[in-house]
Amino acid sequence: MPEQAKAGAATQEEMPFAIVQGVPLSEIPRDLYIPPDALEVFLEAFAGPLDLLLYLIKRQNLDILDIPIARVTEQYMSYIELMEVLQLELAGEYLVMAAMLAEIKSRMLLPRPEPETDEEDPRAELVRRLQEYEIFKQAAQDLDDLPRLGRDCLAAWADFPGKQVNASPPEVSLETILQSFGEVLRRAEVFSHHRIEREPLSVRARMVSILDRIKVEEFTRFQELFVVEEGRPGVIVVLLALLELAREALVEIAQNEINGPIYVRAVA
Amino acid sequence: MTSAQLKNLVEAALLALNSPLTVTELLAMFEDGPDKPDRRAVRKALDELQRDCAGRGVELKEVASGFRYQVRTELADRINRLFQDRPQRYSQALLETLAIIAYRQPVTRGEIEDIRGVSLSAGIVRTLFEREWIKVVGHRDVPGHPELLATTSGFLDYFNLKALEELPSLGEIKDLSQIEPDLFEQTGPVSDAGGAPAAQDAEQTPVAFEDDNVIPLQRS
Amino acid sequence: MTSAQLKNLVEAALLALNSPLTVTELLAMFEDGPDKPDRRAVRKALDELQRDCAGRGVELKEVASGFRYQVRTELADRINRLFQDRPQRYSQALLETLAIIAYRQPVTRGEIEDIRGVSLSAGIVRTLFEREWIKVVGHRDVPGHPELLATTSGFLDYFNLKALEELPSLGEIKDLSQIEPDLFEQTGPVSDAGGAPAAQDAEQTPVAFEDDNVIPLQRS
Repeated sequence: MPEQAKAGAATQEEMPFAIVQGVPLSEIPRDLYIPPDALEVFLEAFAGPLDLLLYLIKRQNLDILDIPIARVTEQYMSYIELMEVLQLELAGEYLVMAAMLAEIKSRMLLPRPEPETDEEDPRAELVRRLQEYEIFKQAAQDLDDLPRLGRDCLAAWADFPGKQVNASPPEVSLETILQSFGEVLRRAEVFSHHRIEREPLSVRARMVSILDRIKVEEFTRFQELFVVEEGRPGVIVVLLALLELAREALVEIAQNEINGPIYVRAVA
Repeated sequence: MTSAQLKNLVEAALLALNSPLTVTELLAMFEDGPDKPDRRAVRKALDELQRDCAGRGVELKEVASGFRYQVRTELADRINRLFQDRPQRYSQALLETLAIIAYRQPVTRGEIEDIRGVSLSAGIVRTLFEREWIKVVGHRDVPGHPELLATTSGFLDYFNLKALEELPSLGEIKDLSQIEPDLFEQTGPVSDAGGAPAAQDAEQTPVAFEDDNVIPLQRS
Repeated sequence: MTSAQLKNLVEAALLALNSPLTVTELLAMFEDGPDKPDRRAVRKALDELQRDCAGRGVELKEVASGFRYQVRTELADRINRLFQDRPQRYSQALLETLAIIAYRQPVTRGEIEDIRGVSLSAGIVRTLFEREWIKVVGHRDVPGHPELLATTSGFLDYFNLKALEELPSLGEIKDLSQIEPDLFEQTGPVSDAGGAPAAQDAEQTPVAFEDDNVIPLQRS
């Protein structure tokens, strides 16, 4: 598209900014202004440095084939600085891209030999990657627009009262369950915020049995929840379970008068 | 909306949901307004659909909780053969979900998702309920009041346990995974950011995901 | 068995199983023998059933792993109102990854990362495996032997496709020889090579980045 390339700033406004459902948009929507506190969300909206770069280029209605490298680099750097000022955690890839842009920019500024030499434009690799990324970004969009099972096409099925075979569901061994959980644990360790701490299981089990017994509509007497026969450890476990349930706001514990009976009920 | 359109919509809704729907429930497809069909129109559509089933392999039946399409039982013998050669097993996702419920109970769906890092499919939870391995024991007092899931005594029975306390402690599980790393690598398609090992598993196990929960073995 | 009976049986089977069935699979309903219908008869029954759907709210569609009944997409919106949980949305990162695998398969994680310019998150790959949309089809013969990922027939089924060829066509990369000289050399008088160009651009283009592009620091 030679005209577009030559056009530069002068005719920039007439060129469509984007084609949305067949309608060319020549103006950037005004609502793109991002309030500062939304910046984090905004940055998360970018799928990576290529996505951000593509956004900077597109919003200026430029063709990928003629990137004004100095300007785009400057804008890109502004984002990076801003992220650093706001102390947002910045994926390393963004910095790698910053370095790449800076390098291209410096190479562009060097006095270049005559055009007939076949030295490649310093932007060539970046342009290739941007184009490739843009193609897949579009493909992802196309994929998202395809009719999808469970959203646009719903599988039709009928009840089958005569179904008999495989009445016995798959068999599972406890070992398999344990292995599965070991797998979850191993994976969870990769993400520190998914830490699963060791917790006495008996308290957890007792929490469930208490929830089974108490009701929302009526209070259950606190004492009834303890089984004296279980001895001291049993009583302590019940107490811990009750406290944990209260901490998780799953039960309500009430006492109407000092030294009066204590009641427990489930939180609705 | 013409009566033909209404009939189509009612048929499609009954077939898509696969749970009985009442006239009132069917009417939830429409916004209030002059275009909303009345109960009589829906009733009439149901009558016609019922008549359309004459001589077909499916029928539209009214049961206690509404209308549903079902396969005629006369055909059961032959159709059951289609289920026959499909030995099944549970998906890794289902097993992990069950394990998390067992060890972290009471726990919400959201918490399970947080731990697994993947959204929880409705099919998995449904299967666990159907097998009567899990139950709802309450609701967490946070927005949305999510259900708290816990294991049942049926779960303990199945795994031959007297009490939850008999489940190995987490520490023991970790030891287990260190002792027999090979075993663990075969349990499913687990991948993690840096790690190559997981990806390999996917190839070894034909972990299908049909119906989200149960896997026909022969189709991989 | 009459052709009407066969047709009824095929319809009932497709509705009973709720997963796509191929002609071969449908034939498993019959014992070998003279009464067993041939593929052509089943195919004909399917054709007729497909025609019977004309003007109805459901259709019989052929996807990658066989035939399935499904609600016409035009009706999905209304019927979705009857479902409690909203259909899931997928992140751009997941869709991009899936698109790269679909169009570039077989492809390694590293190649996906190269195209996207970011490292691939473990959660995305796990989700894709769990959904049964991707599988490992081999290893590239380079150091580390990275796995080669490809899409499954489950992926095609989910997106209502019969074959990969039905995917929307991919854009093309323009020839790099078309690359234009840098814009500042073209626009306006050549400025002194040094520090000025950026400022000059800002002046010329209506889209000054300070206004609506980047949030100026002092405003925050």
